[in-house]
Amino acid sequence: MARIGVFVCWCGSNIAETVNVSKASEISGNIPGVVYSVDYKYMCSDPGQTLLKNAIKEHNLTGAVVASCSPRMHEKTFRKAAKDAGMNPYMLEMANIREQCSWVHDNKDEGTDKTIDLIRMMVEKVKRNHPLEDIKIPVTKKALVIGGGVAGIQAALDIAAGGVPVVLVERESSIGGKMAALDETFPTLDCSQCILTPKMVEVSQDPLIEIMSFSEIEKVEGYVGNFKATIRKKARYVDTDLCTGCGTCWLKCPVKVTSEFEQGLGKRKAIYIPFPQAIPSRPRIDPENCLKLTKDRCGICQKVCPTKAINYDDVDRLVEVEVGAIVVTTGYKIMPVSEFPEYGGGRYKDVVTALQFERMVCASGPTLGELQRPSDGKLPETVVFVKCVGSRDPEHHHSYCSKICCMYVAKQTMLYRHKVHNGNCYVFYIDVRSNGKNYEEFVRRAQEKEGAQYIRGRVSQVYKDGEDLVVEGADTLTNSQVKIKCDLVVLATAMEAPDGIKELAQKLGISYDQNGFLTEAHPKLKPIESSTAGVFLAGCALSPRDIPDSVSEASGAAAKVLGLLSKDEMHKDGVVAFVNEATCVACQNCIRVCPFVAIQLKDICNRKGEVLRQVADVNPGLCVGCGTCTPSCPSRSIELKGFTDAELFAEINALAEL
Amino acid sequence: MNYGYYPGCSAKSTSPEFDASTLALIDFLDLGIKELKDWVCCGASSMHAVDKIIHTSLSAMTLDAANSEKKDIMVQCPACLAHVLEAKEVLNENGELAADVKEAVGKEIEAKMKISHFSSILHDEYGLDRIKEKVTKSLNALKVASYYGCLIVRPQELMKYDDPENPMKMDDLVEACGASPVEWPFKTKCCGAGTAISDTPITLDLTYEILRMAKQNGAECITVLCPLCHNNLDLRQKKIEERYGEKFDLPIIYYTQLIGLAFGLDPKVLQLDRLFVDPFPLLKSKGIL
Amino acid sequence: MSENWEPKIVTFVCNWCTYAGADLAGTSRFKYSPNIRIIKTPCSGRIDPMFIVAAFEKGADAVLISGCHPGDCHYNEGNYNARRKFIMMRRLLSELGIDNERVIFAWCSASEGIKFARLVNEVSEKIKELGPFDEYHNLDQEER
Amino acid sequence: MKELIAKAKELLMNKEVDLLIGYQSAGEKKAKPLLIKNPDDADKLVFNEYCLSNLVTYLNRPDIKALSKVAVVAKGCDIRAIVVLLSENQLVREKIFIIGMTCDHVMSPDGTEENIKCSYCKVRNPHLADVVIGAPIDERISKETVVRHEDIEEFNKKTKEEKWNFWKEELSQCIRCYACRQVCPLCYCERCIVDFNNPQWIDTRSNPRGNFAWNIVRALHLSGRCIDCGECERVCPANIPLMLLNRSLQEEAKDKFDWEAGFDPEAQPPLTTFRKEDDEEFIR
Repeated sequence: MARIGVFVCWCGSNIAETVNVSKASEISGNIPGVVYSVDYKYMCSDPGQTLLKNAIKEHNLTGAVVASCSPRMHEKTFRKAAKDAGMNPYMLEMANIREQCSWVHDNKDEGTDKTIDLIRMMVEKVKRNHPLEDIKIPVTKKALVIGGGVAGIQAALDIAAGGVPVVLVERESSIGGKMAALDETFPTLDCSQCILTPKMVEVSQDPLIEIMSFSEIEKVEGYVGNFKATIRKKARYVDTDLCTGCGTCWLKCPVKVTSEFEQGLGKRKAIYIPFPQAIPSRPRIDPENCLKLTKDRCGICQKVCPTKAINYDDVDRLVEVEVGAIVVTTGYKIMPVSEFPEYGGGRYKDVVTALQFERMVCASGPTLGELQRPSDGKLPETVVFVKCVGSRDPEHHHSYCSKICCMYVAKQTMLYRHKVHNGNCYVFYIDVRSNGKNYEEFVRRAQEKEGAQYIRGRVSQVYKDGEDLVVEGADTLTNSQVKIKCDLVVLATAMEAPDGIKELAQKLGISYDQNGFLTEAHPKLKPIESSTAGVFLAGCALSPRDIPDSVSEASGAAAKVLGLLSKDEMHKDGVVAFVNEATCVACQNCIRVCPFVAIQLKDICNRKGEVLRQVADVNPGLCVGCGTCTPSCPSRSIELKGFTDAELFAEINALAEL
Repeated sequence: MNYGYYPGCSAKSTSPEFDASTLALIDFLDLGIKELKDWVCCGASSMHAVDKIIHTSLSAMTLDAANSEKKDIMVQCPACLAHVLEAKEVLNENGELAADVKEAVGKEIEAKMKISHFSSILHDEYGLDRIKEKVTKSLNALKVASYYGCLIVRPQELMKYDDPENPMKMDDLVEACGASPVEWPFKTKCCGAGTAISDTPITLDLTYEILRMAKQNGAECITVLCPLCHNNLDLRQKKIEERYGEKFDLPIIYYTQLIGLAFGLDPKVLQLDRLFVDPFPLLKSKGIL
Repeated sequence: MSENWEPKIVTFVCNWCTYAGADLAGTSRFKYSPNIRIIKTPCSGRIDPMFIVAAFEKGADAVLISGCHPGDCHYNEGNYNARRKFIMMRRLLSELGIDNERVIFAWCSASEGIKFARLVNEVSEKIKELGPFDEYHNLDQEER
Repeated sequence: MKELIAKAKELLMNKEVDLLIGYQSAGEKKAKPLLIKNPDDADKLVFNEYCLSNLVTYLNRPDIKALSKVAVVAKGCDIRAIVVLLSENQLVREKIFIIGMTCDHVMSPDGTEENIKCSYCKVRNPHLADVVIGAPIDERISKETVVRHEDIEEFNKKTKEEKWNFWKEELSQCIRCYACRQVCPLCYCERCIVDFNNPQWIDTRSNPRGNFAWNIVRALHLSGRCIDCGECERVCPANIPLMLLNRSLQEEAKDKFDWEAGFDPEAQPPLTTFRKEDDEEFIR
């Protein structure tokens, strides 16, 4: 038999003014199943809570209804008090007689009647409530970071700093990402490699971080706290354990090919490290260009290798790692100039991307920092920068703003003018967006002190007139057409989601937007969480952003990971779905509607292991308790604990007695 | 192929050679395309700016002319093409303007017919391979700059002609006839036809640039598909040469004339003699004539 | 109909948006008609169309159902799933001759306290106009 | 018919199937189901315009599900039920052998005229079958045609009071025999919601209130799934026009979700998915 206590709160005069609390308490006492009822000035106060606790013990209550403020305010408070008194916390419900009664009604009789109804509804619900237990999920105290750019590096370092081991997976042969290719960074003009490479070294030396470079995610199974990731370690043809990174092999390799890291402006060998500060500083063989692997000739690298680290028979290997949380920091790619034939992209060598320009001015770049235009090596006397190329252009390319171009173009004008003091540099822009710390000042400096000439308008065409490139565009401030002869055109092409991101997202069960950028669980309040519990996001994988934003998000994601993995078991609310296996017919409706992929089919087998039939099976670790599954079930074989049909019907039924 | 030919007013006034060479190709290729009986002037270049209803009604009447012969419409002049396409869109969207137009024309007009430029018909429907087969007199690597003008590719949503930044249809056609198309950046630059009367120097500036760029990129002649472009480049070439002190001597030849030559048609029939910049010395020097 | 008859309106809301919106109406002291009773569910996706039938059976004169606006769902898509169920239920009720004005669907966010209060008042006024849902309630008396 | 019998014999003889479900004659202008295991019984098989019943219903029976392979004689309209059952994980495709019958029309249950459902049939030629028997038949309408039902249009001219009174009268006849549920090829739950008693959703007595609730839940559970076989209405001893509700919801599914059940086993059933741009004009 239910033994329920009802506790009516005055909330000072907040409730008592519009509700006759003593009458409400008295009448509630007559509801079948209620063995104790009382009204009290402040139920949430210490004495109020003590009153609740004592009543639970003295009257041996099986359930309780606190009629007071919104459960959003104090449900936790009262459930904790009930738990302290030895009652299952889920056996306590609140009737919201303040926000949804006394504060919105004037008439005391009506308020009192409604209060009694609300109490009656909750009493009927509590009668049908079941004690629930929190869900406990064991966690693997290890994290996986996917993507070894600056965001991934930061996330790995921060997680490791919290004492949790990290596997950092990078698909290129070195970590470092795009930032490693930059010359100097805005708004301070400090050298990118000077600030990034120490972090890369730190990662490589941290005993808690395992770098898996030249590796990709093959498969991810499991759920929050308990993921199992299969990682494909692509054939490198170099044993990274034996190799010391001495460099003899790539010095002797006779094959020269275009360097991806140098954005096509420089050369590398067929056995190579992408850049001198690469981490790990172990080369890989490019099997498409290696003479040994393509034509079974040469073999020089193997001959010269002092540690016998070259293995031409290397193959891809799959390794499995078990982790409790995943951080995705897969970054971006930039649109190639060939997407813009109207700007001569792909046709004229001297139309380059901003990333190519970085390499052209970088002291470690292919020209060792000597600015030469690609076609003939001439020093460009006039340079035109074009912003919003592919960005903010919904008719042709992307509607979004790539966010960082305004700043790096300002930076590049300065880098240019520092190299060519009398050079002319023009910038075509739509707006200048410089909303970061010291950003506006930086742009002003480029415009006012460093001689960049900003023209507000779009470029219509870039063409070659004799030896010159001609940029035609509009100056919308003077309402005129402009035509600029120049030597070099730099296109600030849009940032795009990188190749393979959709496949990765599908493996992880996370969503991506129409542009291929990963989607956050909530744009404001969960900006670095994915829709899948335990998978966090940071950096440009989400959308274009700059280095400080990427780094802070990475630290944020690391904090989330550390929070998640701080205990041996995760605890979550007991409000989860459960299946009546006796009546489930496995029609899959619940599986199809579940937004969290928390339900799967399960085989019911006999003793011999033969499959008799299938039923739906809820993974309580993934279930978030939304209950969308329940109405989808025709035989009502899946229900939500805490909001069962019986419980909700009891509330509806209570109305019949009104 | 079930087209009726909508020549437009230029073909009947300033550019009879365009008309004549078009008809010659239709005849030679046995396309069975005949001029629509009741086509109406599209009202270019002023009516669209003066009165939307009259402007749309004019083209709607041409659509009606096609309907009464149960034909799709083949157009040569890009302005005509733009305006009949626009009228078709207006009628199909069936908004307020469509109601006004129907009232002005005095009847319901179905706008379900296909509307295509002749170069698209040759390129996409007749096909380059079949054109190649018909070539009897190769254009012998004649360096041709295809100049499309501004109108045929813009606005892209309406015209749906070709890549608006770098159209290739005429290049492909003349290449099929043995010529060497010149890659150059001014294929769709404006020739300034709109200001030719009101502010001629602007037009001359623009046209000069086009001629200069074609020449710089090695063109021996320019081929066009718009009668107004043709006027500006051909008729005014001498004036431009005088004004800028630069000799071009670039024949401006309709693409239909060039293709006709490759098919071995009589230059008289193609009315090559009507061109202001004499093409014969060039054609002879290349062994085409 | 007795003179001081008040309609009974049963309201099913989701926890994250509309329940919070109703709370906001309270903290903002927006007054509304006292004849509604709110039943909280985690998400509008949990609201079964059969709740409507149950409420009518138990004497409700109208049912109000409210969840998060599209795109705002705490669970991302519960309200979208719910919307499809409601579309079907509405058509079915209308085929049966049940006045669709007695079944009201709304989106009401946690910030729309004023919308919630107005909604309740509008529905309450409307149902007062329509009178008690005797047709359904009287089905009880017609046992064979 | 010869072809059907020959195929049936072949299947049973070669033990390709354990059981074959088809039709046999039940007197003049009548046919009834025939379940055979012995090839010799195949001679009893018939197929004609009186073969009304949807034999797919039998495939849900636990004893039949337990067999390793079953052949079923099915018209295009019946196959639509198989498609729904496949998409809802109720059948294993490999365990059924579909003998698809081309079919111009069947007769109305009273045998006097062409069945109304055949006038807008889109699957005269079976769309999912292991073997098709019968000459191909010209489809009268294309798959793209949006079907409109005159009876529903007519019914919707009624005022809501008239509708209410209509259904009150009709549903008061319901004796809760559940023949509609029994015959429906898509009602396969092992425990029907009407038999659920905690809470009791639906009054199990045959009273107007319970009858309303039962018929509402039945129509809802079929919404987006009903394949329009009309069996429920055919077997109803009280002659309640149940298809009026089912067809209304079919139209709604077509209008709002562009959905017709029973054509594509891979498609997501409409009430287990959504589009962000779904209609919400009715939501305040």
